[in-house]
Amino acid sequence: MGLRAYVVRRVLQLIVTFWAFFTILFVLFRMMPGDPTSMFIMDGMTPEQREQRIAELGLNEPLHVQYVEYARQLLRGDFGQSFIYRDPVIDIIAVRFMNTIVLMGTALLFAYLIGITFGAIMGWWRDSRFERGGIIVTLVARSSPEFWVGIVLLSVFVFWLGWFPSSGMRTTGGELGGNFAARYGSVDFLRHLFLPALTGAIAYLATPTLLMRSTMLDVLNADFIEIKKAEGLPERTVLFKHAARNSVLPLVTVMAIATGSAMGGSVVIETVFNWPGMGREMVNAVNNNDYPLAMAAFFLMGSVVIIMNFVADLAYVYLDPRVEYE
Amino acid sequence: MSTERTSPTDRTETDGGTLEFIRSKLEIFEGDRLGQIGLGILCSFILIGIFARPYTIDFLNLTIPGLAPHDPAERAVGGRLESPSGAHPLGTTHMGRDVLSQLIAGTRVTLIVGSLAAFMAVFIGTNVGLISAYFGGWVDDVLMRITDIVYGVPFLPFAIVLVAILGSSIVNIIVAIVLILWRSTARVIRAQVLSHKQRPYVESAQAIGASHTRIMYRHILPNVLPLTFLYAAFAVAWAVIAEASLSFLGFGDPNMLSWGEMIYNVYTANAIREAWWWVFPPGICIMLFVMSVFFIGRTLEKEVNPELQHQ
Amino acid sequence: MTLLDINGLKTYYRADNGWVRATDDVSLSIDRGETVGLVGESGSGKTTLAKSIIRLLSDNAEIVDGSINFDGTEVTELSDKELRKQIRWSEISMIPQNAMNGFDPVYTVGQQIVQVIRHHEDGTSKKEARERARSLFDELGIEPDRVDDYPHQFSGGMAQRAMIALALALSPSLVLADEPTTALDVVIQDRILDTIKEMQEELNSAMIMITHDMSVVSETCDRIAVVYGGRIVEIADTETIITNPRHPYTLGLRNAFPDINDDDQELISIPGTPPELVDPGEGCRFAPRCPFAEQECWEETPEAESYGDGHAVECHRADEIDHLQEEAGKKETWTEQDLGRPEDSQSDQPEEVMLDD
Amino acid sequence: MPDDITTRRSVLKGAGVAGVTGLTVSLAGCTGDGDDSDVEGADEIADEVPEIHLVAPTAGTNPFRNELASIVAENWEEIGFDVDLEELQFGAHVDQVVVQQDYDASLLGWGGTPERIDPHTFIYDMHHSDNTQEGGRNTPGYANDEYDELAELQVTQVDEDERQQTVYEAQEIIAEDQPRTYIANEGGYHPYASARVTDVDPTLGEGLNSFWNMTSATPTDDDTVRFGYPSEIISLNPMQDLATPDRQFVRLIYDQLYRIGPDGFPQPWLATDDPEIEDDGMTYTVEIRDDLTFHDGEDLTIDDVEFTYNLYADSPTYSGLVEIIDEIDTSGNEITFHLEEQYAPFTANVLGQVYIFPEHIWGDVGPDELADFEDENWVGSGPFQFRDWERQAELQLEAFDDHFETPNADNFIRIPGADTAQLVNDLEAGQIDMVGAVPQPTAVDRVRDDDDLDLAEFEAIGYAMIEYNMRNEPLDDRHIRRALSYGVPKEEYVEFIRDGMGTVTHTTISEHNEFWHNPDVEEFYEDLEAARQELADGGYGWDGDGRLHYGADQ
Repeated sequence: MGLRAYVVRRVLQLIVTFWAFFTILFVLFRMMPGDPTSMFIMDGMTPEQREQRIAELGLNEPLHVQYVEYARQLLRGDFGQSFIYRDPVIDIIAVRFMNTIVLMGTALLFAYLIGITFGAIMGWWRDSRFERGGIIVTLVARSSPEFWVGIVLLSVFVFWLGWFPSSGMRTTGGELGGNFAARYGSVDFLRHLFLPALTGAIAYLATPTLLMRSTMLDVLNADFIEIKKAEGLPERTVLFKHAARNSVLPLVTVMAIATGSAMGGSVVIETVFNWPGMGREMVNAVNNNDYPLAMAAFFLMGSVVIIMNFVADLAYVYLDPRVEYE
Repeated sequence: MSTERTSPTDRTETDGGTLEFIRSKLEIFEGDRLGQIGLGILCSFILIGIFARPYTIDFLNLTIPGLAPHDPAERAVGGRLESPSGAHPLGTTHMGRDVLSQLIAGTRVTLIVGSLAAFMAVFIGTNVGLISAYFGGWVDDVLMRITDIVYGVPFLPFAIVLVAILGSSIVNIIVAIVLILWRSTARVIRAQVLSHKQRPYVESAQAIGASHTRIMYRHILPNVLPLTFLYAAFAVAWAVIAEASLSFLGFGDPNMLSWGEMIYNVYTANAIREAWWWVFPPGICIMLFVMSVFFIGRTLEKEVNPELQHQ
Repeated sequence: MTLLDINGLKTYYRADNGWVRATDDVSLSIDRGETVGLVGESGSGKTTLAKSIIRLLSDNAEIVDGSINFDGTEVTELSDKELRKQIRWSEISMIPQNAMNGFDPVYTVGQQIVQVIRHHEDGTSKKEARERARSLFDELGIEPDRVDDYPHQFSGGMAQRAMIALALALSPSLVLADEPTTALDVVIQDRILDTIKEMQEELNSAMIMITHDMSVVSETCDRIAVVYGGRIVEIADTETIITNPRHPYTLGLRNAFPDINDDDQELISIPGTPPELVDPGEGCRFAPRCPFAEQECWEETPEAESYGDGHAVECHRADEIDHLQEEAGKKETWTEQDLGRPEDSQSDQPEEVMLDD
Repeated sequence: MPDDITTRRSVLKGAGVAGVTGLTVSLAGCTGDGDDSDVEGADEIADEVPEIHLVAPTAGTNPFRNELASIVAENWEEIGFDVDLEELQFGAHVDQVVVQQDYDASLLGWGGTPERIDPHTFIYDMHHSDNTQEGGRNTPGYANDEYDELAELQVTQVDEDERQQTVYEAQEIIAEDQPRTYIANEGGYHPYASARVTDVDPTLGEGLNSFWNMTSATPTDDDTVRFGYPSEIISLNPMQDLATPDRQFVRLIYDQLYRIGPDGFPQPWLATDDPEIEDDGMTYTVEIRDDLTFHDGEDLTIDDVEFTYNLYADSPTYSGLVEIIDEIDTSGNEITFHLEEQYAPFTANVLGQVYIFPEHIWGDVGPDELADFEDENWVGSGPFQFRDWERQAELQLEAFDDHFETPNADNFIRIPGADTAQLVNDLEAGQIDMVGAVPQPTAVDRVRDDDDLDLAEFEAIGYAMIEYNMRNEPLDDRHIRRALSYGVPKEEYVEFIRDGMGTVTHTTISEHNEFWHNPDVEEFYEDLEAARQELADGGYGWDGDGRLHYGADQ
């Protein structure tokens, strides 16, 4: 099968996956007890107001009608309107989504950079004290849930040492909005980013490190490593350009999966550090029965993973010349 | 340097006595310090979990005392937020509950969640992988698409929604974990079975007219079983962390205090900074427990396949 | 004109139960342009010997004694950096057994040749290096455009040629060829060997050909060293080794491979396995498998005896050459012997030690 | 002191473990046998009294009430009931209990916003039989004709002393009937940074969330007050459904004719004086100030006021609020409201709740679009004007200098937190200056010990309560409800669980709402003996295991 046919097939699969994912979401959310008016009732919404609001939201329509309507909307790239905020979901969620992506992206980036380097070195110096120590450290990191890491970091760096702010994304009171660079480029932002990103990095460090190490061990057994050494290339070149470069391939697939855990894990990290991200927004939306918002958040998280998987497959083809399109 | 590797063969013939089997399995821990440590920690937790609370055998009118000195839910057995003392070795909570007793009782919840969720997830995952790879074709297509979709579902948000629908009970939490967790086992087992499908022993079994079920479960399964055990170990670790995270977000089973929920309680009581005796023990227990499973997993991994690539 | 002079080389591996003496007191010298074959079974230490020359040893191996003098440079005393810069590839390159595995799969062959040229020759531009790779390909009978192909796109024979191109890219004085043709089928084997010979002569490179295949060395080598149990048990020019060997092991090896001149020859393999090299103790190491072993052989390690014209043999009974040659030709001699020491036959099988070949 | 507290054992936590492991776990000491009681129940017993389905908040939703619920469940089991305790998140809880009415007993709070200092909501809305439909505020389904008459009467009594008398009587009736157990007014502390902010003004029912605090709080170092609250506000559009946190900020930006003062009574705001009320009690005339402008510089005139009241009448969401108004006229700076019938709380509940809109911005908005209308700058006339807002991050307000009551802080920033614990951390780390939520006792102690921080104490008029679903057996029986009320440890709740924050209550009107509170209603303290007596009086009996049964005579 040629590359083109392969890509076409993958795209078709992608579409089916998206459709099924969306359907499951829809069913799941319609099964949730309560409706979006619950949160106003104790604040004085009368029964008449309530019924009127539900009709307004189309929640008294039959389920299949709601399903078709929602599917249509989604095809137009429209996530609908938030039941609670009454704003277009996309307006509410776009900024949250970027905040989450920046946070978790940084965390993953660090996890993978550190993990790949450490894993490669651990594999290279196999059976050394560094490797044995490294494995234990990695396993300890992997055994610590994100919230625990966050709490420990918070206790040490904020409450004990006072080096970092305890929460939020920037010092309050400044100019809001602004372009990407202004939002995410400032020193103030980076100070706020550090601890939550570190928490994520520690939590996601183990997978790339261990996988890198074990594939390194395989690759190092390969003849070409010996040849590269015999060629008189410096150790650094052999380690990073050849051994590590070959070991990194399986990580591409795993990275896509890690994105999934990171998307889910963002809920915890955002809660501990009060990060204005999508994970928390989703939990709020679930609690408020704001289906369009919660579904959009869920859908976006899932989409990132599904697309990352897709990209990983294609990237694999690009990175490993041996792969055949089966 | 070529390392000789025992090539997997049809292991159905190697059925020995169960005891012998276990002993032979335990041998892999020989000379593996980390594995031994892991096994030791895990066994301690299992014992603590089993004897955490008193048992009453009604017809014998006998009560076996539990390890927990107090009822973990009993208020005001000590003062509010007392630091550790002889009476309360790990101090008390903001409601005067005994932290040590909670910790001991929480062990059981961890064990239940870890073992049940892992068992079910690996059971489903192994079957899906086996069926998918063995039959191939549209069966494979459908099952693998489903797996893809599940890979797209982020665990915590999904579990939160599911718990919102079904209510927060330990059973529902396990269901949520299992519904997500089977995916990795399915993929790995599928890959493994695909390679076994080509082996001569499968062909010869087909030649003598063995049924599909027989080939899958009597011939192929025993060969992928070590990998299944490995994934079960990872699944235990994952499930425990998942339960803890869910509890930490406040979606835990209110009637079953787990370690994650203990930390959640410290967190909502806003006592993390003063009550180190309350927040560190459950955190460290989670780490130790998961670590022990990983250590054991590493030992199994060496046994299964030194080249194995896992997540 | 001696290019390489190895003297009393001992390369040992650390193992749980002691030192594995993979190369034990070996001396060997090679002239410029000369081709020397190292012949022996797997685990005899021939590869360790070869790799010791460029110190391409695993972490648990160590050159514990002896000297390796390469063209006036003492290799054992070089720093890692000097070794990489002065010796490896620029002076001594190697051709691995399976060329396909000798290339990094994620780069094109051209990229890998260019990389090594530019690493050793500071002034060479990428373009020049690439041109050189292309012309090397051309000389070796590969379409020059294929420098842009990935290793997996080559056939076995082509990959081996490409490997030769890589090995000769810097016109080294010595090439270590480790079973360069065993992975290939017979027809291609010959062609590759021819190619290697041609190129070698053109560049006037010396070569060490490592193989377990007598027929390969007999075709390509000027001299042959027979390696057993970490020692060179017999060394002589090719003609002598083929026609007039004096060591029983050489005789056995000769039996095990088809003689091109004798179509009716019955192939006889040597029973038993190579010896354990962990602290082997006194006595001839071949004695347990030798049909001619006598009391002396068990008790005393034989010294190398010269039989003129560079022919040296480590055997107590090398003098009884005629008798040995006659007996060795018979199958029964090998099959009907009692393996092991006569009085206390070694009950435990020697542990198989994994060396680097 | 915790040592004074009777120790108890939890049925529930132990039972949960046993349930899953399938092992018989000892529930030592946790039996419900009534052996230690002298109360004799009915001689002959019939069927078991049905299980009581108690719905309570999760620990995350409300840790105090969550804790209370488990004690209540234990107590009830002790007196012979079977209790099925279900813990729910807030939204699901409200939906199941208030909307679906699928519960037997429900532990929930009823908020005490300043509008509710007027007794109308607590007396009429919550207990009149007109409000028992799904989503109605009379969740228990309480229907008592005698009470209904009183609840209707007080609406019409413009004379406050007469009305007070009626409200007193009504409170006595519901105290006897116990459609709810009124547990405690949950006052408490709101922490703030005394080093960074002075002149805080916590008021009844709202603490630091009060309007008066937000205008009086004065930053010491810079010109900004940063206020933390554990959830985000939904909208600043006063025409949307507003939850309490939203209203607390909408009212900073938008003004009303009257505001509920710190004393709980409406005081003139945009109005120059108290309304002139005709003798029939149905005509209210209000004069507005002449120095009013909107944030965009336009004058606020009587036309804007009239426009606003018409807008409310057209609004699908809020027409109910002003439906009592029959007609409006204006003349000069005066506006006159003609009511359809007498409505005593008109000033507090209507004039005090309608936000005045600029006609030049809202004039073209159709009734159905009101709730979705986005005024980018949220132009009102209040003491603060809108500057910028990023949801989940911060809402920025700045002082409106042309207002007749200019606030003390030039900038006011609202920061939504993940939860109260996290906000207290932020307060301690110096990132925020005030927290509008009651922290856990642990944090209260820590704040008290911190030199830079202090606690603002306030009392509440809202209360925590257990509602009984009187549509279901056996809760339709007054004896049962009264017995259950004796099983609620109100003092332990306030003194131990809340560490002294708040006050025990026995009626629907808080003792801090002094004018309307009836101090002489029947009181229900935790008394299991009294509970048994109440059940015995009702004709119930117990079996050998201490389980409550109907009497054979019932």
